[in-house]
Amino acid sequence: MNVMNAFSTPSIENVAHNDDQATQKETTPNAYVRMEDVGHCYDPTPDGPMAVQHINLDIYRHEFVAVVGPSGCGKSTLLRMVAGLLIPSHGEVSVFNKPVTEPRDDVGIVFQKPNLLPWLTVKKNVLFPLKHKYGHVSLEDKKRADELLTMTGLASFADKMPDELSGGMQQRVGIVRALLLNPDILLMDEPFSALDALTREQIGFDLLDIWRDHPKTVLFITHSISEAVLLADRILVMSKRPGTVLDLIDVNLPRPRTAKDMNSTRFCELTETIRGHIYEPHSRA
Amino acid sequence: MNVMNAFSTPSIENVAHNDDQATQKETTPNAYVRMEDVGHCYDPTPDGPMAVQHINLDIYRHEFVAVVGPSGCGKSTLLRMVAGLLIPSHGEVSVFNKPVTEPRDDVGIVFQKPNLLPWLTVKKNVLFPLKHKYGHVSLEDKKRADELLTMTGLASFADKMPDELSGGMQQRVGIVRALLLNPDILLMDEPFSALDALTREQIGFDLLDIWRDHPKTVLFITHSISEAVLLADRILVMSKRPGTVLDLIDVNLPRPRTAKDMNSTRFCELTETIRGHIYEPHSRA
Amino acid sequence: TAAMAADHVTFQLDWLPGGDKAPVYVGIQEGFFRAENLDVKVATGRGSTDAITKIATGQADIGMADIGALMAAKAQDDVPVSAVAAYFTQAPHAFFVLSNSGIHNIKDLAGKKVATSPFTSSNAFLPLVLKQNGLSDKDITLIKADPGALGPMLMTGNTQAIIAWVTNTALYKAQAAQAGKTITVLPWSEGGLSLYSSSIIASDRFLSERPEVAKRFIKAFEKAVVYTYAHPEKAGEDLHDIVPEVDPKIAAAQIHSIYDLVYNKISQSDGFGVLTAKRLTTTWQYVAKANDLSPDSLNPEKIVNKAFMPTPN
Amino acid sequence: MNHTPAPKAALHAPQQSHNSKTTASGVKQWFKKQGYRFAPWLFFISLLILWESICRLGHVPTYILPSPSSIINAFFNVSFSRWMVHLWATLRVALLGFIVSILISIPLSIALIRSELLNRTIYPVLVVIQSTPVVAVAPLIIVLMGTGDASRVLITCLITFFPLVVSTTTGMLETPQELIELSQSLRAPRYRETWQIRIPYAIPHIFSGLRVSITLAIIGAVVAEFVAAEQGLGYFIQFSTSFFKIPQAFAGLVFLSAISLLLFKSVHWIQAWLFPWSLPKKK
Amino acid sequence: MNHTPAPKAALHAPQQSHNSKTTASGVKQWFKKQGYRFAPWLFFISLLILWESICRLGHVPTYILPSPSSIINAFFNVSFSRWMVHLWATLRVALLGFIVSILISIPLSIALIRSELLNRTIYPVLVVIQSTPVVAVAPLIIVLMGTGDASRVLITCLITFFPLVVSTTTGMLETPQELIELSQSLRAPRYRETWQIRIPYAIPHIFSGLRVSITLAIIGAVVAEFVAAEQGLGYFIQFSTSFFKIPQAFAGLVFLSAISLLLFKSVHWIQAWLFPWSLPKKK
Ligand SMILES: Nc1ncnc2c1ncn2[C@@H]1O[C@H](COP(=O)(O)OP(=O)(O)OP(=O)(O)O)[C@@H](O)[C@H]1O
Ligand SMILES: Nc1ncnc2c1ncn2[C@@H]1O[C@H](COP(=O)(O)OP(=O)(O)OP(=O)(O)O)[C@@H](O)[C@H]1O
Ligand SMILES: [Mg+2]
Ligand SMILES: [Mg+2]
Repeated sequence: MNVMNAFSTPSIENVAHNDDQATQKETTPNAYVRMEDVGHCYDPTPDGPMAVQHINLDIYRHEFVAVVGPSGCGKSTLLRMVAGLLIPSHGEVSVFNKPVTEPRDDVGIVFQKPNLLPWLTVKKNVLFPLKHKYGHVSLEDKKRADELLTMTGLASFADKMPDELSGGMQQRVGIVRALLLNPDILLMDEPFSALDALTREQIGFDLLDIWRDHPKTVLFITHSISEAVLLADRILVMSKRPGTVLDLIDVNLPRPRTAKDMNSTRFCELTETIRGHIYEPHSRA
Repeated sequence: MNVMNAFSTPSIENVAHNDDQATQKETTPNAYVRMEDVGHCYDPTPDGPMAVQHINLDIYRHEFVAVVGPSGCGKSTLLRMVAGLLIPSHGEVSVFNKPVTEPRDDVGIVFQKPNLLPWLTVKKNVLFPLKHKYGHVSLEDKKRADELLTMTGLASFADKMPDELSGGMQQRVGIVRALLLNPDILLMDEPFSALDALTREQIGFDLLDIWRDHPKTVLFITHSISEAVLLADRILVMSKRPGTVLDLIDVNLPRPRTAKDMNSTRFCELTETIRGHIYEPHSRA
Repeated sequence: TAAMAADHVTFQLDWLPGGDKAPVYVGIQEGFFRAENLDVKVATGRGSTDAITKIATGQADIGMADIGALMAAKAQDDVPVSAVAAYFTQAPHAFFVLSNSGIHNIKDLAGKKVATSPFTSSNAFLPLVLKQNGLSDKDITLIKADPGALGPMLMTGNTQAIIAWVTNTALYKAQAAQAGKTITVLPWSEGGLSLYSSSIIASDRFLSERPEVAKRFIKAFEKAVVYTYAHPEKAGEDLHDIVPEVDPKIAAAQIHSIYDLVYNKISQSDGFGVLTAKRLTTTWQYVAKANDLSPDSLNPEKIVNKAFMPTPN
Repeated sequence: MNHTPAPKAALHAPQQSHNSKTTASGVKQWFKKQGYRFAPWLFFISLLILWESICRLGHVPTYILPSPSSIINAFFNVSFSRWMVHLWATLRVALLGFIVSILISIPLSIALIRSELLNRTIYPVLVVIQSTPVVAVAPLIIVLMGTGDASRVLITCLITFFPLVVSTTTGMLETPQELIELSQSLRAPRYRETWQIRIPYAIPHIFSGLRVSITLAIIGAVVAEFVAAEQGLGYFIQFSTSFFKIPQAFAGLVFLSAISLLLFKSVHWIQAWLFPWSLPKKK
Repeated sequence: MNHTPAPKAALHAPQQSHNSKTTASGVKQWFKKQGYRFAPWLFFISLLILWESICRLGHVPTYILPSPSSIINAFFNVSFSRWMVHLWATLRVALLGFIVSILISIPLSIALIRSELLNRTIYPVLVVIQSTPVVAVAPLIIVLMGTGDASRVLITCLITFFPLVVSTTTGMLETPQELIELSQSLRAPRYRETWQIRIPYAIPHIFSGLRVSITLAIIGAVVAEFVAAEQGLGYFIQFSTSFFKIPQAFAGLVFLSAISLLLFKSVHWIQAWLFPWSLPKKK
């Protein structure tokens, strides 16, 4: 794989100038995904509690943004709003200046639960979005599916049914399914949570390779701070419920990144900063 | 909470003498959960592939054993065999010298998926095992449920339905449900995987407190090496599929443990050892 | 001529095949229809109303049904169906009792339980026949049950009498014999009820569009009726040949038991198949009363198409 | 930290547009809602008008299809109290039969689930009972149970119970393995597994069966009235038909349909009331 | 490292015991399996013996409940070819009606799911159709479709379609929100959402409906034969009953039950063949 390409990922430059999101907002017309004072309340009663609120965030084209925050702070909600699966009750999400008012078809989603179709084999599950969207799958697609399944260590399980897989395997199938779509926007909700350290790291780097070769905008929810730092261009740190933006951190580590980067000082600084946010009193009641 | 009690956990002493499991096997008659050459094959055909095999492990009364291993190596399978939900196709699992041949009722299980009952509120879900087992719940139980829900930060969600909770919240409900049973054997399958770092740490320490105050035998599956080291008396490291015992590590860190222990040399040594196993070539194909 | 294609006629029964429906089958088997160059198909029915409706809607050309039902239908709706000839000139309704029940005539039914099927036309005439015998509805306890259950109810003593048609006399007798009992029939015609019953009816369209065919059919049918009642056993066989499920002996027994409905004083005096204005009027009076219809709502003579009626004596 | 509120101007502009949007879409919503509310009635009325015109313009004879106006006419020719007598007779039998078949079917389904042996022996018998035409066994029923309500309720049950058994067993068998394992890991008594896990899980299936059964209960009551009755809407309809009073028969049908709709709706209301979680969520 | 194989002795001992266990439990298993296989037949035969004894010892008259022996007797009194004629007539109508109602119900259910408006307007009409006694609309059907197979198939459909619609719509509405969101996030055409997600998800529900419908199809064919027919098992039963040949009527019933059982089982086989994943897993 062409390692040098990774530096040309367009997002990196953009991010560098983007220290203060609030003041820069008006001057970043090329924001790809834009959230303006976004908030959501699931309760239909007028004064129901907000799940998330006051989210202002611009994600640039081909940027890799990670989201960390306490459980129940509204990360999945945010992701569903970007996907158009949920229309925010406050504010607006827009993509390329067009407000998101219905489910988008240029997103690939890795849901928090695997959400596999129990009646399809692993391979068919993985090809399902393509079949479902376009009505057919090409030989090419099938080959790529095989490649991705091999990459994630599932090659020998291609013909099994989902309930014959372990939890982590099901999660990997969900990841492959989203990657195969090769979408403009990739939304991943704790995709690696059921994976062991090694698999997690491997698939993380595989994801970076894919992202480099087929640039896309990524919104990546995780509970692993080091994973967020290792993978992302910027990291959105959210406060406890109702979730708001606590910090937006530029990672600024050179790409391509390797496991060795985890020993760099910048890496440790960043993880410490985020850890500090999370363990800070105001982040939890 | 009486911090000094933690040292008197009976398991600690036992474990100390147990450096070499294989040679000691015959001399440990007080093993609580014993696995003898346990293996399982899901495939009913004669030469189907083994999911796990040759597992020999004795868990002592009130010991806290963590299991780590690559995704799909058979950790959940092992746990289900201890619970009696799955009868091993090879070897035998026994508890107090009685072979496990049917589901046991002295176990509390945190499943890998939350498995909540969609028609019950959070509180009722948490009380469900007691109601289901004994036919009624006492006021005392309800009080303890409230306490545990508060501990896990779910107090204000007691009357919500499961589908109104975030993924991590559902997982916490599953944990509370198992803890409330106060079982002799607590089987936890990646209980904290959907939780953020802080919540995870807090609930981990809460679990240790509960374990100290109400000693029980714990089998704890996790993908976090540091979590395994922080919580467990011993750590079972499994190889890739078909899963076998790669190593069985004594933690030997003094209790009660705190977040500060994570900076101790012993802690780093141990995590390095395990990391080594996992990243060793023979652990993965 | 033989070279000419036969005319197709569909004959509509008002119930399932049985001894009382034998003539049309006899006509087919004995060649009476073929002699008139007719190709006759038989369609079964589920009651007079069903038969009238099927003829009215053109599913069949000609058939048999209770003339009372036709009168009721004509009174409420101008169904394009007319009566063309009489078949039963007496009412077939009857009480059936066990011979040892001590009931010898209709008057003896006072205070007894009587079972009837819910939707038989007999029910409409019941008050009239009771009245003629000095009783009222209140003197008997009427139970309504599926026709198939009536026999068993009588045999098991669930009821002391049942209302059924004399066409079924043979069947009930056989059933009673099985239970080691005998049956007495109390026909309503002997109890003072005097009216036309089963008749040949045809769709007006058939009569106006193919009058020649109709004429030939009626002629052949008449011959078949005569043959049927002259040779009940052979008629039973003929019926069995076309409808194998019918037991020829039972059919023959049925034909014997209804002989009186076809050949009686009325058919003798008026001529076979003739519907007279007078008896039509009495029939209509009964029907109107039984169905709670205004006597003026129908001119009973209007329901008959005399052009096709056999010539009176 | 980026937890800055949006600038004031920006805050106002979208809010206004938000408001106006709400009003515009509110009006639309209102119309849509009213549309939904009245659509069935509008549809129903147009159906009636269509029907009437077909009958009038096509000169459809009454004995084939009476026009709505003639049905309404026939309707008022029967006294209110007679209607009530017939209505009550049918409703009573249908409801009793329905309730009895619930009381039979649910325990039966549980037994069928719990014992493979029962399943293999009893299920075929149920299929046989279900497919036996009532008329064929009418004499047996009447001799055994008489001509009163008891026979009619029995007949209604015979017609009603099967969909309930099928959907209850299907639903209970579909219970996810994980929930069953939860119960097994508690070694709870089997009846609690059944009542606290399988049955709640089967609720959507059960109600699907109940919806079918309740309409079959009406049919059952009507069939029962064909077999033995002096009153009831089925009796009334058959009676009217056999005397060629077709509009009157259709007036009876209207009543029958009305009860069916009402009972069908009631099943839904009961589900929404007792088991709101079992209904699919509306967006 | 503890990845040590068990000592040789230990390896043998349990293996032997394992083997002996397998044999002992194997025999038991075999008996159990044979028991399961023959239980229905045993049950069926004991039922027949019980029935025969009740009839003989209780002197139950044939016209109330014929004994199995008299039924068998009656059975052989009808020629084989006649039986085949009646059987085929009923089977043909039942199957045609069943197939037509599948072809109608599935698209109808999809339409009902996809349009709230249709749901609110058409569903009540379906309930009305379902609860209308066939006899009341028999003339209409006969006028429209004649007295041939067409009207019998129509009548069968009218009786069969409702459970299918109810269970298909219920199943499709129960599809988990997550799977629907998956489809929405692909902006796939609605028909694919329906065919690739909702319908497969509803398969267990649909088959529960099919199981009910197939038995109703038999009933429908029989009812249709009551309205107009010259052959068929329903006709045969009615005919036999009207001649008080109760054993013969019961012989017809036996045939009817046999088709019902066969068709009911076939639905199961088809499910097991085409949609094995939709069946609950056996332990
Ligand atoms: N369908 C729903 N109905 C009502 N409330 C909901 C619903 N889904 C989520 N919520 C609430 O919204 C809040 C945010 O949920 P969300 O799933 O976005 O959290 P999250 O950040 O993804 O948490 P986790 O890390 O645990 O998955 C939670 O408090 C939850 O209770
Ligand atoms: N029901 C089943 N049928 C067939 N094979 C199964 C079944 N459940 C698990 N397996 C197989 O057994 C192996 C072990 O599965 P198990 O769930 O125990 O793994 P695990 O260690 O828990 O993995 P993870 O960390 O991903 O949850 C896997 O390879 C899986 O494919
Ligand atoms: Mg989430
Ligand atoms: Mg697992």
